[in-house]
Amino acid sequence: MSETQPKPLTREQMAARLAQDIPDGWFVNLGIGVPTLVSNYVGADKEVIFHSENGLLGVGPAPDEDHVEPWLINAGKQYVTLLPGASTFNSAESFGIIRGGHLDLAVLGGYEVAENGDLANWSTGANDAGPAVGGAMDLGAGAKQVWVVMDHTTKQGVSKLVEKCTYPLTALGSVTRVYTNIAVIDVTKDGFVLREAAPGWTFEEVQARTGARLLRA
Amino acid sequence: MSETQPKPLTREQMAARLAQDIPDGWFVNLGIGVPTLVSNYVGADKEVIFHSENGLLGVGPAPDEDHVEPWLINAGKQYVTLLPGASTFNSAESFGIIRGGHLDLAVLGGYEVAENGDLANWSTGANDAGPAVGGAMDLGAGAKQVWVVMDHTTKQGVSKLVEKCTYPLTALGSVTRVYTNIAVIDVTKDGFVLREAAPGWTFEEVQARTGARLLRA
Amino acid sequence: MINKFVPDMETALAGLNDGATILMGGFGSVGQPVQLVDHIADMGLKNLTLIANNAGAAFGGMTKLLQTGAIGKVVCSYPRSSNSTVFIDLYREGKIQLELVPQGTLAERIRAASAGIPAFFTPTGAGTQLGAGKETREINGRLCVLETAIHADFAVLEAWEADRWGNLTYKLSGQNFNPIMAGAAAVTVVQTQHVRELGEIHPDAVKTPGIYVDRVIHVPYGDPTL
Amino acid sequence: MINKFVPDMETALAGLNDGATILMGGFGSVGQPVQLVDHIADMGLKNLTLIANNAGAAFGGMTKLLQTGAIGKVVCSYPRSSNSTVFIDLYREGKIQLELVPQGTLAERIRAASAGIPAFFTPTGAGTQLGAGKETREINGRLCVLETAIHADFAVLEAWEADRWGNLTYKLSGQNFNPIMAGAAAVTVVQTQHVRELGEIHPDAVKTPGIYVDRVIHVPYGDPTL
Repeated sequence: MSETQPKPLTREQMAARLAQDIPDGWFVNLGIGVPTLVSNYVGADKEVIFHSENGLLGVGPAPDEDHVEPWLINAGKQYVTLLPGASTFNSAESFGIIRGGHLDLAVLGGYEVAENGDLANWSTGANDAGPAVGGAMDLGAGAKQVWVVMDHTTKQGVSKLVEKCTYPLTALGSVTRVYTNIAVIDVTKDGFVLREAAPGWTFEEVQARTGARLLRA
Repeated sequence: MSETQPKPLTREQMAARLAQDIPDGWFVNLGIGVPTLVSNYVGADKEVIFHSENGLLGVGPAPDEDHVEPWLINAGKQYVTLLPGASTFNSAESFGIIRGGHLDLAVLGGYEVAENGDLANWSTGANDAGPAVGGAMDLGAGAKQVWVVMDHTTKQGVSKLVEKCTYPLTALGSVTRVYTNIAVIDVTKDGFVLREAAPGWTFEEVQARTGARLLRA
Repeated sequence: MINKFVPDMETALAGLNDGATILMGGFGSVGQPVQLVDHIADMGLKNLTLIANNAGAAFGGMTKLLQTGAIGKVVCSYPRSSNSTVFIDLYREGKIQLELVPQGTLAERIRAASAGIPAFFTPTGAGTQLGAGKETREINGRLCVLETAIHADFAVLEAWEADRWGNLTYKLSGQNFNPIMAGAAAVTVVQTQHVRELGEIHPDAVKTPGIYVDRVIHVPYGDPTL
Repeated sequence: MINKFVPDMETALAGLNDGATILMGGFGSVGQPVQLVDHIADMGLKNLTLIANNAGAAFGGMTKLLQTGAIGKVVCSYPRSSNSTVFIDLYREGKIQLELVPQGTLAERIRAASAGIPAFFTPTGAGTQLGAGKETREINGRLCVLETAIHADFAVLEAWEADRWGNLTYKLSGQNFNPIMAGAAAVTVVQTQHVRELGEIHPDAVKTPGIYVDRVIHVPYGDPTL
């Protein structure tokens, strides 16, 4: 990479960029990691309702230390608050909400996204890792929109946007958009379409780091 | 029938006889008609909890006119009360209770009961009658015990206990006991077993009015 | 900002067209969206499919709706009624189709639609006329039939309380089919007895989370009558 | 008279034997039957199958239970934990079997057991390793897998309130898997923070009707810790 290479976005910048695109009034589930940061960047002008798999709708910001409610955690097992209008329910109802297509959006992390929308984000396939899946497969299969937020490449420079996933799949053909540290990419029936490059990045630079054909919007 | 023929039981007597056999602590659903009368005869020494398909557990007696709660009806669309300890729930949960085998007992009316436990109680097969099934098939298939309370024969003297049902079936092999106006009959893997004849009735008299072989207990 | 309250019946039922399938809450007279049904009867629609537990009763505009000829088909468990022969008459005259479904299977098929379960096996109805023609399978020694989810275009429901996010509560036996129908239709419309501010309904008291609800109209008509 | 309260842990868990399958409520530390799990760890049992959302965490006697070697198999969606490596170590050493189930499929399979649904189709997991070997079918254009009900010998749960009929409430995120596990086991045992007189819990506030519950023990241990 040349010295003039523009900087990729930070985790916070990726989350903020994604948050811009969430419309007022959407019901959204945020996965663990960078997706969780998204809630910090939804503007006060929008009412976005966050769902947590363990049975909450209307999740608010983390409490300060003096106002922790010990009976209130999110799916990431962190203390949270509830906004006025929140509701609680059991795990079957919570996943009925997910599986039944009632969530407008699930924001998930990813190991790989394929140009047909396949998602791999739960297992690297290593046998001894102690696998865990949580709600990833349900969210991947159930939400109306699945947006993945992840680095564009691995630390080794290998693209995480691919023609075909090599890691075990989470869900088939469900990803509709990918927010990376260098681009926003739509997943269409024709494949990956560059919706927006990060500031300073060109189509060619993004294509060079993408493991599948990139179309212009 | 001879002049010395003993009287068959009344509807109230049938209901009272059945009520004697309900153990303390059972959860019970009562069908429409004679089954509904059963609740009047469960002794005060027993705590029997009544379920109603429309989403009630812990149904109490009918209210007097001055204490009607208009938002509280049973599956027969009659005003009811709730006992302390009652609960309400939606129709899917209510039938989860039924289908999941959580009711100790369903008491149903019957057109016919076969010696293998098949029940016919929802349709006489007439095409123009405007059929209706309600919760009968779910109750027939779901409760741990299904007791049928009905007259032993039709008004024309035809036995309602049969080798094989001729009316459309409600549920397969689910009836465990039949309370009629002349007998209490268990349905076993060997067929009908006379548990008890009504006062004054003999085994032979009951057998003569039963359309299948009757075994002695 | 989310505000699911609508000002009038026209807005509440906008988009309901000829040929639509409609889920209607209520068991007997309790929890039935009386005024919504009444308005549907006035819309002059044709060839509707009505999915509800009871279809024959004389209350809540149902008789009017049936008499207008708007309903081509009824899916229900118990169309009979002691106080109305309208449905039976139309059925006998061949003017209305009937799909009879065991009540628990009806509830579970509707709940399945809301919960994203396309099909399930149940022992209810296996070996009976109402299971005839359905795929069967013996599971754990019991004969079962395969039943499919019932989706609809509209669900019309009645709640006891609602807030602007669409969170709902119900009163006593007013719950019945209402919570499971919310979310089983493309558009879920609720008439509510009471309007609550956001936060007035405790999170643990919400029976239907607002995510299932599209439109709410305030209809404080009072107590149902048998 | 119905009185589901039991005086001690021995009575609460009587009949729990080697080889049993156990449903355990809770999500993370909240709503987990901490003291019941702790007592099970002391019972010296073998070859248990534990079905729970989380199995790897360090709280609530789970570590002790795993370390005793009582658990032969875990069925769960998320065995990993940031504060415990006990499960992972046992799994890597081949001392414990793992059946990994997507969380929503786990919840629905347990709910199906309680509701008498022996099997259902779901798109979750179709075409993935966790759907491998399962019957598949395309329904409405989507690939689905057939999933079966998960029944167990015992369910151990935590409630916020309970009365002598076994009616239960839960607090906030303490609900999670508890209500759906009640009724999915031959014996359902509940530890409750609070005891209520019959009628103190409003009928509309009951989350788990007592019909699903067999035994209740009062364990007012206070707030959970992360």
